[in-house]
Amino acid sequence: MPKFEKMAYDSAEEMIFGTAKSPVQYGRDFVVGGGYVYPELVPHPRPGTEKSQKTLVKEYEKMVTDVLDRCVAIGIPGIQVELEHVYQMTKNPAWGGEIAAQVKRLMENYHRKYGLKSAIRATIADYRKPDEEKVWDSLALETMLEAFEASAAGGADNLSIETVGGKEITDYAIVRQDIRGVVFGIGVLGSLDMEYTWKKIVKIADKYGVTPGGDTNCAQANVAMFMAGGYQDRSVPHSFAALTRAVAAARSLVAYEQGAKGPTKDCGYEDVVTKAITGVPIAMEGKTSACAHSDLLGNLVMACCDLWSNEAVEYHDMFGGTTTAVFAEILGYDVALMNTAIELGKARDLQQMMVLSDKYRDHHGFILAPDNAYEIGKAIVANNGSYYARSRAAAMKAGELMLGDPLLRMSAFEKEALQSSMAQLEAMPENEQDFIDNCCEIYKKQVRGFEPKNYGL
Amino acid sequence: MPKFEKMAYDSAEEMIFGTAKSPVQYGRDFVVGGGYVYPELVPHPRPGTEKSQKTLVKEYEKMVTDVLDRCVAIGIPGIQVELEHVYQMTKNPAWGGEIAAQVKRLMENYHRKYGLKSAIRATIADYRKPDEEKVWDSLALETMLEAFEASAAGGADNLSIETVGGKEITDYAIVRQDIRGVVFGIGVLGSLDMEYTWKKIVKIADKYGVTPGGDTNCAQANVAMFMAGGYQDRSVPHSFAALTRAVAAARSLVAYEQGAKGPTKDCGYEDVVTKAITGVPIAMEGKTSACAHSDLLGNLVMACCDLWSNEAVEYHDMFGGTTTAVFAEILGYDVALMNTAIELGKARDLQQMMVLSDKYRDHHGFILAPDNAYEIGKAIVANNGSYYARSRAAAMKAGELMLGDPLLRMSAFEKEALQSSMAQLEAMPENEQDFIDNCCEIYKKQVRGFEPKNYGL
Amino acid sequence: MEALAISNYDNIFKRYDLVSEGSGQGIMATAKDADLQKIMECVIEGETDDILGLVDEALTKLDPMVIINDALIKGMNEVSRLWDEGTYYLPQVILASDAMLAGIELCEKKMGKSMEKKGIVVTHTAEGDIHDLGQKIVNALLRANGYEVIDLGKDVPVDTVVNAVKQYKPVMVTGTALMTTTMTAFEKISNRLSAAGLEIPFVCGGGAVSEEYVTGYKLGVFGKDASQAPGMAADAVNGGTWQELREKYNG
Amino acid sequence: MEALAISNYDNIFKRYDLVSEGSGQGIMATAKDADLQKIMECVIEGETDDILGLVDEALTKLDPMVIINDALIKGMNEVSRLWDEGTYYLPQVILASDAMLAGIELCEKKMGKSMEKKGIVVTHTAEGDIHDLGQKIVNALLRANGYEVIDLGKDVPVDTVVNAVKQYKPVMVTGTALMTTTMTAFEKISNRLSAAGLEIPFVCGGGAVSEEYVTGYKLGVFGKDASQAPGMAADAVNGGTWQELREKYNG
Ligand SMILES: [Zn+2]
Ligand SMILES: [Zn+2]
Ligand SMILES: [Zn+2]
Repeated sequence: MPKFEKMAYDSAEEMIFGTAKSPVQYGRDFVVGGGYVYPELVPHPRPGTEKSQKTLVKEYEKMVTDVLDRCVAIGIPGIQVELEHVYQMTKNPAWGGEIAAQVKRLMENYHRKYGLKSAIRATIADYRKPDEEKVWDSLALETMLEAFEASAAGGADNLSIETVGGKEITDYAIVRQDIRGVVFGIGVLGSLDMEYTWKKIVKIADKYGVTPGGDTNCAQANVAMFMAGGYQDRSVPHSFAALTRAVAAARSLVAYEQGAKGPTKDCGYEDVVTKAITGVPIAMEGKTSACAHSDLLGNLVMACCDLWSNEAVEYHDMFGGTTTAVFAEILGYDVALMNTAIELGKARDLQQMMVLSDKYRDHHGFILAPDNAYEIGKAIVANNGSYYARSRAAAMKAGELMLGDPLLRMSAFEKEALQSSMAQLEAMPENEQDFIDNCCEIYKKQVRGFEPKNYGL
Repeated sequence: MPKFEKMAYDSAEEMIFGTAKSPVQYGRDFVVGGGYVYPELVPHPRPGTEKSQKTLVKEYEKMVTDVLDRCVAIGIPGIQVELEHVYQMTKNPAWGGEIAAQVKRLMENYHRKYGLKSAIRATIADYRKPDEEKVWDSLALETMLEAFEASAAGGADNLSIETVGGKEITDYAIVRQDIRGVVFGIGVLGSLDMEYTWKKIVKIADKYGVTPGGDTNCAQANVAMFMAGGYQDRSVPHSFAALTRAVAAARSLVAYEQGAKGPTKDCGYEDVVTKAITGVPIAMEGKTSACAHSDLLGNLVMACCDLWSNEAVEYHDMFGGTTTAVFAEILGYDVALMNTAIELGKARDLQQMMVLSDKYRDHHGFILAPDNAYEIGKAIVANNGSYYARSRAAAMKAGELMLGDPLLRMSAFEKEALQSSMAQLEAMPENEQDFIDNCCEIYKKQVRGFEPKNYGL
Repeated sequence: MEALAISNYDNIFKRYDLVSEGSGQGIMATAKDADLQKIMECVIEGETDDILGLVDEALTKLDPMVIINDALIKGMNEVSRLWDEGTYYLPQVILASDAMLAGIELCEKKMGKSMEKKGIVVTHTAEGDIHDLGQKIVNALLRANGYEVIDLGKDVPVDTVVNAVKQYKPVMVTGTALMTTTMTAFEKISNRLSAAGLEIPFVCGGGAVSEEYVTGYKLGVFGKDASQAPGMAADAVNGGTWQELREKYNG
Repeated sequence: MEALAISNYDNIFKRYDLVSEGSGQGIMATAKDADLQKIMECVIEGETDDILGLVDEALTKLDPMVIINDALIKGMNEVSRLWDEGTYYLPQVILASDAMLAGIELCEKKMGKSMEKKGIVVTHTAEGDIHDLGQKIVNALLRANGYEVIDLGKDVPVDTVVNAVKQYKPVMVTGTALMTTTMTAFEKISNRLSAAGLEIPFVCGGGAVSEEYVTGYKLGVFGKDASQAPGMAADAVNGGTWQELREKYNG
């Protein structure tokens, strides 16, 4: 059941990068949301290094050493490293644990020698298959929880995940421009799954005295956004992807309702709404994560970030050093610019530049501009009767905002897609149970493997 | 002989990114320094593709297509692509010419179809060997001039180069912390060589109706800066590298005295001084060129740029697309932030953030902060009696500024290195001929292959 | 409020999506008679619900193969054209495919046999990867274009893929992977297939998979986009070797 | 003025160069007598001018090999230690090397023969690359550490390198390149040397050269920094194979 009833911030204008209502402290002198922004660097191992624990630990050791060396070379005051599990690190919990331990040893060295502030986020891979197994009672889930334990024991400061509940429905719905399926898959099933899994994650975090971080709708809203792609892509309408994002905001909230403290996951583009509602610090990624994917809101997403990330960069050589060092440097300077603005008392000016760079570039940036994101947050907390109600309200608010601002130009096709989705949203039942019954009937027929019982329905 | 007698700008406060006193227009609706900043993307071919004209043209075609596609995908209004010649493109002038022609064809397509503004810079490789051949009368120089012609004929809009005159002396001097050798190698020999070669380059540009761009002291001042490296490197003192940069500012000016119009070359960190004196638009590189090298002034160098570059990125795949597309995207967003600040009337605020991010991070950023760079420019024009006099004056002013600002903290070693160089600078003769005579005697003994006659001395 | 601070965004970003808008010609195809026209329109509009009744009705008057060829496939071809010209987005294609396949299923029931397929393609998502949306799109597009798809699903071991190729003798096999650390299975599959003399095009793509990697092993053809799959299958049916496909689609 | 706008830079950048400052112990070596001490100090201070007179003077009293070992090399060793501990920068090392080599030359003249070198190393900069500063530093550091350097210079064709290895029988050969499009010559050299059975370590580095590339061909050992050259040469003299050097310095 939803818990948040009001906004953490009194207005959108109050939200700014570097500061969160509820800062988080962990690691080696590392404070997130406490007044300054830090980079979060996400290294990705080269293909082939996943073949054994030894080769993979070695790969992480090299990647992270390069990152810490670059911090010390150019003066970055602190950094978080995300160990975003490749499948093998979660499947073999000891691998992830040993990698966390090794990275912690490295960070302690640099902290002792130079005073470099640092922290580790371990993001466990959710490799459950919702259309093939019981998502709440499977070997995969059991192993994932073991991986959380091993990582926490090893040295992770922050435990995060990208849960996939409801993905069997949204995979079907997104490529069919079916907003009902999106609300059901992300807003209802995704939320229910998060409620179940996050209770367990928070318990593990408490047991080890580490911080439960956050969850992102990577597997669903990001799929819609990446498929929407650039201006010339015609895989998914951009306006439809933006609605999907609004629904994701209602869903990702569940982690914080179950006890997660942030910082949120970098790839949760919906995190600005999360910050507005919960006050937890957020990690974001934008222009400097072009190494991982292209987006149409490269500057705008920085507007309220507390950690600034590259999403993921595979380890390779460039002229200027290895990719992990190169992207640590770029992130480091991005962050230095933000922190300089803070010290100058001009953070709002810089924020305005970031926002207006991309607010009207595309639908996604438009709804995630702090003012619009805040409005979506308000619609969510005002409709907290059910996961369904707030998901639907989020989407309707997003659509309303998009249709209401003439500066957001749309092609005829994009507008039609949006209006058609809005009509469907309006026609949906008020009552959650009615909606669920309706959806179960439809999608049990259309989506192979969908099993309502797996979500307690 | 030096020509510039006064500053193009009345004060440092007048200088800002996106606008130059003397904007340049060329290519497809492309204006540099006319009010907005554009990205300049520099692609580098993969090793192996240099084996034939066909493979290399194909490589450039792919690299540039990816760049133009990314511009159209995310809305970048215009872009310049630098064809920074690998040795083989200059050695075989037809190769460089055909690559320019092919890139022009691509750009014309995108301009016709989407209205994407664009331009081509061809930077010819200076592969003369000053310690082994006559730099003014060699097959290498002849071939280089042919390469300029072929590139201009092929479709380059801007002709640039990184001349190496005096390198035989500076290679010797930089690693011996010998400021006299630096003033002689860069300030005197480098300037004389530029005067000679730039007369010829400007003539070729005029013949083809293209723009003579600029020259950078890459082969000398950048060597010193890159060797100075990060905080932990101990190859060259950072304070000494900064003096080298000041001398380079006096030298690179010669291109514009001989008729070059800019935009200057991206890797000329001294270009901010050039802009202050000449008013030509400048290309700069900083944080987003971490793919090519690390520096300690990633944000500060943006302060007055008109083009914003990645220096060089080798063509490879990343998760987010090929490297050339990825870096076009990051540059594109950096530039969008600057242009948004311009439209908001807040360019000065953003500039201040950029500057204070790095002004006290290291010596190099300190002397290139607009206020200090402007002072160095003033020292240069006030001492325009000879190439020597203005080079020495530039170095002395830089040293004076560094020693005069207590916020620029220095290790004892760095300070000692600076003071020792300052003492040497002060002890140098007033008269250029005396200095030249003195240096010729010393370096003819110490530097194998140095031949004053090659520079008309 | 903020928005009013800027009067002109042209130098910040350019909406290239609006530059080329409206250049398509819209729906152009017409069927031979009113019944076929309505069915065709259902495909073009992606009306999965309505199409069943209309096909049922038409089957009382017309030969099933006529309905398939002159309404269902014709509609799908028009949809492909609309996608190519930029009028349609992928969802319209998927919905059309859903509608067409539903219609064909009815016709086949009437005929008492399946219509002949252009060829067989085996598809899979790499072991360790549970993200199979890319594969599902490939499946839908291949089926929409008349190919039989043997869908091995996600997280598929190397052995399963190799055995399926031996069993079904496809013209082509595809693999998708989201992560580079799972795509390494592709090279193993390639080696096993080559060793077994099964030298068919092995089209690999998805997420982090790169042309550089895929063209580094035998049989590998890099698939940049799911939309290429039907064209590649057509080339394979027409005898195109993996070398020829690689030459055409990569490099 | 701007500067005053910020009172605390700690959250913008951290001056890690000042964190570790002053942790070195400074000059510690002392020589056996006053003459040797003065010569040693010239090396440590990099006084190329003064050293000649002092060595001349000392040669009237002392055995040349004593001067070499107990003053010149001793001073150079101290300089290396000062560099390692972070007190000295590279220029101090180069100037010391200049001074030491000038002193040794005088001593050798007196002895009428060259002092024995630890081993021969062939160095070159790749064909097409005219930037040879990296190589010059390698040369200086190797000579400072007692190796004979065969300096092939810059823009050196593959043949020249292979022939020099055949002729001089070095313990190690080095190559530097600034551009990736010239470093491709390294692989050719490696192949030619291997084919000729000359399996010595081929240390490659500089500019854009990467470990990934260098460890992709036989003999290749990636040199991250010029300062590694003397250590690698020492290992090679002690019989270290290219595989052993690669194992030790790379990966
Ligand atoms: Zn993600
Ligand atoms: Zn991530
Ligand atoms: Zn350069």
